Amino acid sequence: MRLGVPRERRPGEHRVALTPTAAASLIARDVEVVVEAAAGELAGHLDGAYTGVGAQVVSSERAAWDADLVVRVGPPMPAELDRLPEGGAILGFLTPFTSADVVGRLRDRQVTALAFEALPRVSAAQGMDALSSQATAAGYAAVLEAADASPKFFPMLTTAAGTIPPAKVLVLGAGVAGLQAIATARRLGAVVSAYDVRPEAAEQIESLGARAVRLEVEAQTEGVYARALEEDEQSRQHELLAPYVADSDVVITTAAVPGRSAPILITHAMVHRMHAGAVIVDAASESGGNCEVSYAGERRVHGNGVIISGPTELPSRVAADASQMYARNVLALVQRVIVDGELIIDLSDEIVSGACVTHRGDVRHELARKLLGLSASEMEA
Amino acid sequence: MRLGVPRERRPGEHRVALTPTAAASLIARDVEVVVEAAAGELAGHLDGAYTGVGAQVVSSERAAWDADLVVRVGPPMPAELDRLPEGGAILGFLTPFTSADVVGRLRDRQVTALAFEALPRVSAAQGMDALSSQATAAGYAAVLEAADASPKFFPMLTTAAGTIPPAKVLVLGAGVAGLQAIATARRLGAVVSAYDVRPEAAEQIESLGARAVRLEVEAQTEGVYARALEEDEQSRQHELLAPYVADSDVVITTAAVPGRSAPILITHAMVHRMHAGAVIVDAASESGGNCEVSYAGERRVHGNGVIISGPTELPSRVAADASQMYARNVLALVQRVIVDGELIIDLSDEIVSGACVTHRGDVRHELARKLLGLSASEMEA
Amino acid sequence: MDPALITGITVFVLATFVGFEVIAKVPPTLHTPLMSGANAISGITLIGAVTAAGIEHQRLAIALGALAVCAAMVNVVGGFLVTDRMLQMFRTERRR
Amino acid sequence: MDPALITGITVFVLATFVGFEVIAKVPPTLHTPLMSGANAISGITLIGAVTAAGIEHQRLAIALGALAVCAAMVNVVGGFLVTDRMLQMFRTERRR
Amino acid sequence: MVQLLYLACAAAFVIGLKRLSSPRTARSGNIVAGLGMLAAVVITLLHQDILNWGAIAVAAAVGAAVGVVWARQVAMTAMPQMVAALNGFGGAASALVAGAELAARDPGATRLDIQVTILLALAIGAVTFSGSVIAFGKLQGLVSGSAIAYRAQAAVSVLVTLVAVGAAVAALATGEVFGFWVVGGVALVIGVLMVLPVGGADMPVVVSLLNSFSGLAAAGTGFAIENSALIIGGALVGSAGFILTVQMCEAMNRSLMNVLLGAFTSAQAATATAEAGDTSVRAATAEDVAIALAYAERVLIVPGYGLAVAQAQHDVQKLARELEARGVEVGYAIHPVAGRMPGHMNVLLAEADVAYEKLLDMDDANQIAARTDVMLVLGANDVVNPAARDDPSSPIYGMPIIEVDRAKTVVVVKRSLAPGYAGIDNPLFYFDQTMMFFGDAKEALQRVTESLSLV
Amino acid sequence: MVQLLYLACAAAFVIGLKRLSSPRTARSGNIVAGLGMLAAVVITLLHQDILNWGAIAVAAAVGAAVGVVWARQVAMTAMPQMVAALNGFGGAASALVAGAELAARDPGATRLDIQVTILLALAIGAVTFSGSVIAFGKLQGLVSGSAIAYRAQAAVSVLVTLVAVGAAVAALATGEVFGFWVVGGVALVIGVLMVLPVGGADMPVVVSLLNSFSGLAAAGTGFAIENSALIIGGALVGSAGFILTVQMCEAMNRSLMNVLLGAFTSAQAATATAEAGDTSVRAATAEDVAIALAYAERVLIVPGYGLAVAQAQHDVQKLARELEARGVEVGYAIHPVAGRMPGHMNVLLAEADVAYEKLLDMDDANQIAARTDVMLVLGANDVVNPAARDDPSSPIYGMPIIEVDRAKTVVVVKRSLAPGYAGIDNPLFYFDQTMMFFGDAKEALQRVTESLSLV
Ligand SMILES: NC(=O)c1ccc[n+]([C@@H]2O[C@H](COP(=O)([O-])OP(=O)(O)OC[C@H]3O[C@@H](n4cnc5c(N)ncnc54)[C@H](OP(=O)(O)O)[C@@H]3O)[C@@H](O)[C@H]2O)c1
Ligand SMILES: NC(=O)c1ccc[n+]([C@@H]2O[C@H](COP(=O)([O-])OP(=O)(O)OC[C@H]3O[C@@H](n4cnc5c(N)ncnc54)[C@H](OP(=O)(O)O)[C@@H]3O)[C@@H](O)[C@H]2O)c1
Ligand SMILES: NC(=O)c1ccc[n+]([C@@H]2O[C@H](COP(=O)([O-])OP(=O)(O)OC[C@H]3O[C@@H](n4cnc5c(N)ncnc54)[C@H](O)[C@@H]3O)[C@@H](O)[C@H]2O)c1
Ligand SMILES: NC(=O)c1ccc[n+]([C@@H]2O[C@H](COP(=O)([O-])OP(=O)(O)OC[C@H]3O[C@@H](n4cnc5c(N)ncnc54)[C@H](O)[C@@H]3O)[C@@H](O)[C@H]2O)c1
Repeated sequence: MRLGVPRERRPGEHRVALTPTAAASLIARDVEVVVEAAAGELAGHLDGAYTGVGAQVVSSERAAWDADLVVRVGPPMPAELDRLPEGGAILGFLTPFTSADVVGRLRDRQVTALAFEALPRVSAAQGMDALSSQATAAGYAAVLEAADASPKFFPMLTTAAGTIPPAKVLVLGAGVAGLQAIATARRLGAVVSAYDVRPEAAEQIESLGARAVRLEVEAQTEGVYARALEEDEQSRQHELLAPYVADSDVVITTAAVPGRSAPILITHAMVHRMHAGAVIVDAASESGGNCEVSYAGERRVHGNGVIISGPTELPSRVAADASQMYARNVLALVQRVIVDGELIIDLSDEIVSGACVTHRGDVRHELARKLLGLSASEMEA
Repeated sequence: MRLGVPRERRPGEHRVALTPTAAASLIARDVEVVVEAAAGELAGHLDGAYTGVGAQVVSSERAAWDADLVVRVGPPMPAELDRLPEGGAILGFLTPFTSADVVGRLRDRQVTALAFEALPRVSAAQGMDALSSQATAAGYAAVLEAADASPKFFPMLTTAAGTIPPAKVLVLGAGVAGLQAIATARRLGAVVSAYDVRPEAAEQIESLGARAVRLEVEAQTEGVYARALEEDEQSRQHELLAPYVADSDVVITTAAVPGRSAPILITHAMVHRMHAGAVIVDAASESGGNCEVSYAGERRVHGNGVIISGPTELPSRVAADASQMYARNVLALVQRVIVDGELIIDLSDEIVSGACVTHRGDVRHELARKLLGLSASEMEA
Repeated sequence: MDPALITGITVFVLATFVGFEVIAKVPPTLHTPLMSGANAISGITLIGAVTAAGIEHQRLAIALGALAVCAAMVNVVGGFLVTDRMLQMFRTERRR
Repeated sequence: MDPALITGITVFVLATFVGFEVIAKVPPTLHTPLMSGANAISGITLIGAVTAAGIEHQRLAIALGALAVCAAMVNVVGGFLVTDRMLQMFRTERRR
Repeated sequence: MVQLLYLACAAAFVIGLKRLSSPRTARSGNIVAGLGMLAAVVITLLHQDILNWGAIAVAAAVGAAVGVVWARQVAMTAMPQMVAALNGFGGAASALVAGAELAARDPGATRLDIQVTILLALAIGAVTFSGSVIAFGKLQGLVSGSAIAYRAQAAVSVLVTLVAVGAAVAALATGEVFGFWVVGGVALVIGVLMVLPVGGADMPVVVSLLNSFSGLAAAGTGFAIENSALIIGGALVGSAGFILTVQMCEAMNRSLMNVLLGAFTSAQAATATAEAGDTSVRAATAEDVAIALAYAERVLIVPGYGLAVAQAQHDVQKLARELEARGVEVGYAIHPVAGRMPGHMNVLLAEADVAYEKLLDMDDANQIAARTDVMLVLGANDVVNPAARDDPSSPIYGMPIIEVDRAKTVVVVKRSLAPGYAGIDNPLFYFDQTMMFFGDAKEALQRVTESLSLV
Repeated sequence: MVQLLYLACAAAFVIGLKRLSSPRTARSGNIVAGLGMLAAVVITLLHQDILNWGAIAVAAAVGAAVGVVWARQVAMTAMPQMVAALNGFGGAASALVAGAELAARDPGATRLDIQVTILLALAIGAVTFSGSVIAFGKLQGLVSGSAIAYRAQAAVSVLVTLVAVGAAVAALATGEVFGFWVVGGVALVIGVLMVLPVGGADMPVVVSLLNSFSGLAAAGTGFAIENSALIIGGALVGSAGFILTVQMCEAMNRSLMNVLLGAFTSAQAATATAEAGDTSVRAATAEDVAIALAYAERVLIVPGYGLAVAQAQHDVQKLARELEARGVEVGYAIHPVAGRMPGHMNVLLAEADVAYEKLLDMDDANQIAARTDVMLVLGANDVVNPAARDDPSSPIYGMPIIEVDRAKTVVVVKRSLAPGYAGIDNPLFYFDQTMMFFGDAKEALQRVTESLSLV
């Protein structure tokens, strides 16, 4: 079996889907690993490291795509989709719930697409949960971005030149990334409070030593995820959040609802109530942003002196470790679909079946079907 | 008395020498405060804040310079020097030991120049010690720069996708900035070790919970500062430091010797022994750099994958708080030289006398005299 | 009042004080062994039994005394031995 | 041996045990007050003095006894009062 | 002279008891007390003008043989009932001695105070005996272990007690031997009535109380035969046993009254049971945990989400330091998904300044699990659930776990038997080597740390 | 019957002593013991057939008056010598009682054991008396306070003791009254010889030991007049006093032998003094500090560089939490330049999770300084140096400080009297309200926290 690791070409993407260590594990299981030249460079893995463990480093992009299974970090770009062998297989973040184009073309090419976004978040699959591992990196990097953007110290400092009070950091959305952001901001000495719609998040926030903001707006989870709010709920939420936002030196937002664009948590009006030098880091900007005033991929000073940053590719800021975790996730999932050196997609395996968005011309995931306008029932057949 | 606050024009300089709060204190003592428009904007102080406390905001640069005492953050640029009234007074970081040009012209214009660099570091002067307050900001910002540049997490993380070991951070030079860097890196969860030539620094490093690297190269202090090393000492130091540097994920350097260019602590060869993805933040790059491979004001990836950053204007990264502390220092010193609303330079005051580098056409500080090639004895006269 | 009785009461009161004071806060794991050990000590009635069985002439008294000796003996011997068994868990000498 | 002596010894030994056990670990600040209080108690010899001074006929004995009463009284009265003064520092009721 | 020798024996008892109350010295204390006893017996045999050597020898031999064999063979788990039974023998012996005194003399012609003490020894001995028999029966499962309640229980108890008092007064007034025997008989009934209403779990407290009684009975015989060794020994056991009883109640957070009234207060009892959870788990006290930890060679701490919720990071570090100061090797076993976010435990322990070197990965931890004396599971649940390893039908089957159950002892600290994130039951809690210590992790750790100084 | 009343008095002594050994109950303990004493005297007066009411009344009145006046007027600082003197009176009383017994009867015609006890009471009482007098003299400054050593000291002591023993044997053998008086006289000499070699700082230990002796003397008189209240009371004081003496030695890290041999081991003594530093500072123990803190309403902690060096941040937090649990209000006063870098104390305390709200700026701290009971200065020096405020010639004059000296009590924890960063001496250490607790901050804090549970 041949496994390809093409170089990621999306600007700002520094990660690599397979580290030399992970490659070595696969090679030991008789998988032929083909890595495009310079694929790992930005994550600190030079080509020599791959050849060192027995992988084949190829300079041709085509050769890396021409494999039984292609492992990726981000979704294939249009040009790359064409390089994917018909009937082949791909694994990575494939945006199956947001990019109809990608899903449609994967289906059309009869590709077996395993998307990390669709992986069931059950206990046994935690080793493959790339959403979690990359959200961890994103949460950490979001705080570094915020600290860098803020003209204030995060910790309190009592000095001969006066006492600097600690920065007040508010984290909105306390999923994996949000919790990591809370932890990191607390480490730096900030006074952290946080909010999430899921009621059980409050305890988790407090378990990190931060203050949980409890509003009356709550949404019981559907599975592990939050549901989207109704319109009236949302406006009530804005109203209740506004004073907390206005009082903060730094706001970091990480809220998301799978298969939807990110919910708006900070409105224009709320931004205007903030003070000059306050910072908003919208870590959800890639999926539309939690802030109405959001500049994806940029940091700008708003009219009233509020600094707004919408970093994309946050995990790439810790590319080495993010790649290492990602590669471990990839390895765990790949090892599950390789039997005796052959790629076997066992659809009776709850985990594999869940992650498998397209297979033999079928779109299998409900949210992906919704995206393409297909009926839900068809899948059952 | 009229006190002027011109806008800082040096690129990357975001600080302001006087905050509205500090201005208010002076105005209460009958000082007329003139602030150039937009002077405080980048530090989060809009013009309205100054007018609000009774300061005069002027749009003309000239008007801000035309004062009995001009307070500055950085040294005046050549063009600005001309705006300084003959026989006037200026206070700020004036590079008295490194820029012969500035000192010479200040003397020639009979300016009374009070330089924070020359302020005696005695207990009673700690409230005016801007070197300390700004070094504090620099140390903190240097770590943020390092964390941002590093492709690794600083803290240890045990996750389902493997265990990420903590980053190994080495801080070279444990003065005020270095100690703050140690504290900040430790806050972020890194494993920190540090080195300084001053033997008493080891205890101070350990008092922050970091490991002190003790080499046989030590230099007893002259006053509070380190002395420059002899050539043989320096090469021995490089030899002994090399393995520690090679083993680090992040090296932050802050070493300095007053009146000298920064000592070289990391040689070319040492950079080459570091691993891909390792980071060097040379916080001394403004005064020549502690690393032979240093790009002042830039972050670059070296040939072997080592990321080298030579940030300048580090305190400006926390411009709001750095300005607040700086303004407190300015206030403390200004209050010492104002008697009944008049500027009185009392040279019998050890602190004022020490800080006063030029006065009535005299160059008064020994190091500054050395810089201009004047004999030391003349000063005594 | 008989002086022997007064002496007895004095001794009884003092011994009670000692008993109260001698037991400091005891960790629960020791509750059972301590109870067992104390129980064995209460078998001191054995000497009363020996006296009763040994010096009386009356048959019933001797019989009751002998029975008492037997019962007390079970209490004493069994008590100390079983306490010792329970305490073997604390035997290991602590290294330092 | 005289039974009174035996009783005396028994009582003495038991009281000694009580004395040993009753003093747990004492904080140093209490050392002096405790010593002073114990010292006042040792003035119990006062009742010996009263007995000596009160029931004897012999002049010297009475004189010595009266002297003993006087000395013991100083010990007892002074002791308890001064102990109480020392202990006033612990008087404040703790709020909770 | 012989009295002074007895005094020395009594001193041995005091010293023995003192040493018995601390783990370090307990064993030697038992031996000291035993030697004191041996000496007392020898002194008695030598001093008294023994007439009936034969009877004594036979009786003593039989008793000793029974004692030795029984003590050797009894199972460790049957200790409580053995103590109860031994106690019954002690009570019986005192009652019998009193009986022998009665038989030997004409009560009517005896000093009143001797009469009284004989009566007391007889009555208390009898109560001890019958009470112990019932306690033994309950513990052994011969009598229904649960609290036995019946209508008019209170009335019956009061009545019987009145009868006993009446009989005693009559006996003393008349000096009739028969009256004494009646009192003894009624006392037997009282013993039964006293123990029947008490539930099985509270039985050790009752046994301890009866133990205190048997001391009093012995002291009573001491008064009767005017032997100060008996008085001292009996009084010692009486008071020490009482203090111990009170402490046992405190350890269960109950009052002695509450325990004795047992069945009357069944509502309370129900709460207590619920608090302690399912009866088949072993609920430990802070002191039990402290002893398990203090006498271990290696302890691994397994932190979980509950530790974070309780914000007990500083407390666990404090405990670990104290254990290390005692020479225990302490490590932290970090499960990859412990807590609610990746690296949750790292943040937590970093706040408490736990050195990175002390953190063990799951794999490393599992490697030394079998060589670990105590696994201290702090607010973790799913990550130590053996079902993930053993039960293919479990929803978390296949998740790697920290195999704490391979250690000699597992201590689990959590507030209840409630499940964790995965919402499933954890069989670990019911394992033989598992002690559950219920409570908020912060408070629990503080209490364990405090208890360390006692052990 | 009267014996039982005496027994009750003795019980009051036991309870009184027990309560005296814990700060919370000490005062009531003293009262209980006092009431027991009152009762014992009343019982004696009523029970004995008193002949010489007048003598007793006069003697008692004089004694009581002296006691009341003295106890009222003595300065708090003169307590130790007062206790020594009172103790001397107690010893004298016992010796006098023994003397009275001697005078009243013909020793030769008395039972030997009574003779022995009279002799013991006389001798021990005399030793107590003369020893206490010397101790009083030393403490009051009438006799040279330092250890008095002279050549052949050991030889003289041994000799005198032999003389005493010889005289005692002779007296008992002959039954001559005169022999008894000789023993008493020699005992007086022994008391003097025993106390002279002991240094002034160790005097409290000696007084405590003499106190134990006076208990034994009282017990001796009890044997002589066959009074069990005396025996019990005396024995109690004898043993409790001895335990106390041992504890006092432990608190000084000395052995009793070492203290008594005093001057012989002057080398050691010198070390001890050096350890405690300059004699004009008040060196406190962990327990002293614990009491000062536990009974305060408000405590401000002033951290300095030494706290960072000791890395004792977690320990200080632990102490603060325990104090808060006791209802003490605890805050942290942060000086702007404490430590060696700006914000040093912030980093340190953040590591220990001290809430930001508990940190007070220098100005705020100074505002409440006068209303603060205890300032706990931990490894800080320059930042609390009053010279910066008061002494214009000081190199740090003009530096703002935290004015800890305005609080009622200042506790300074550091390893020595060494100066800090500025290299200058700190007059604070010599102030009246300052207690120095010498030691590494981490260890010191741990010991104080442990001691808290005792107070
Ligand atoms: N790490 C991650 O990235 C991540 C993310 C999401 C989900 N998860 C899941 O979270 C779980 C983590 O396992 P875990 O063992 O750490 O936690 P867990 O299985 O959720 O168990 C935590 C236990 O702590 C106890 N607890 C709660 N508060 C407490 C307190 N104050 N004091 C004492 N005990 C307390 C609870 O029992 P009582 O109520 O009886 O006290 C509970 O059973 C796994 O199932 C994992 O899959 C992990
Ligand atoms: N904060 C800043 O930015 C900064 C920067 C540079 C200089 N300074 C100067 O540093 C000083 C700071 O004042 P400070 O009061 O914090 O410190 P300090 O005056 O230097 O005194 C610290 C004291 O801590 C004691 N100590 C050291 N190690 C200890 C340990 N392990 N346990 C207990 N005590 C220990 C030392 O006494 P022993 O040896 O007797 O134990 C020492 O006297 C000021 O003079 C300030 O001007 C401050
Ligand atoms: N099975 C496992 O063991 C496992 C592993 C990792 C994560 N999880 C769970 O997955 C869940 C989601 O984690 P995620 O980080 O991927 O979520 P996510 O990225 O989908 O969303 C981030 C957070 O935004 C919140 N959010 C959504 N709408 C919001 C709104 N309007 N206002 C405020 N907050 C809003 C969500 O509640 C969520 O906490 C969590 O419950 C987490 O515990 C489970
Ligand atoms: N008076 C006061 O209270 C006060 C206030 C602030 C700082 N200080 C003292 O001032 C001193 C210097 O502080 P700074 O930060 O301004 O110093 P700096 O900026 O001049 O130098 C930074 C550090 O570099 C070190 N260094 C120089 N050459 C080196 C070499 N070859 N190798 C390694 N390290 C080298 C120095 O020892 C110093 O610690 C410190 O001792 C500090 O404690 C005193």
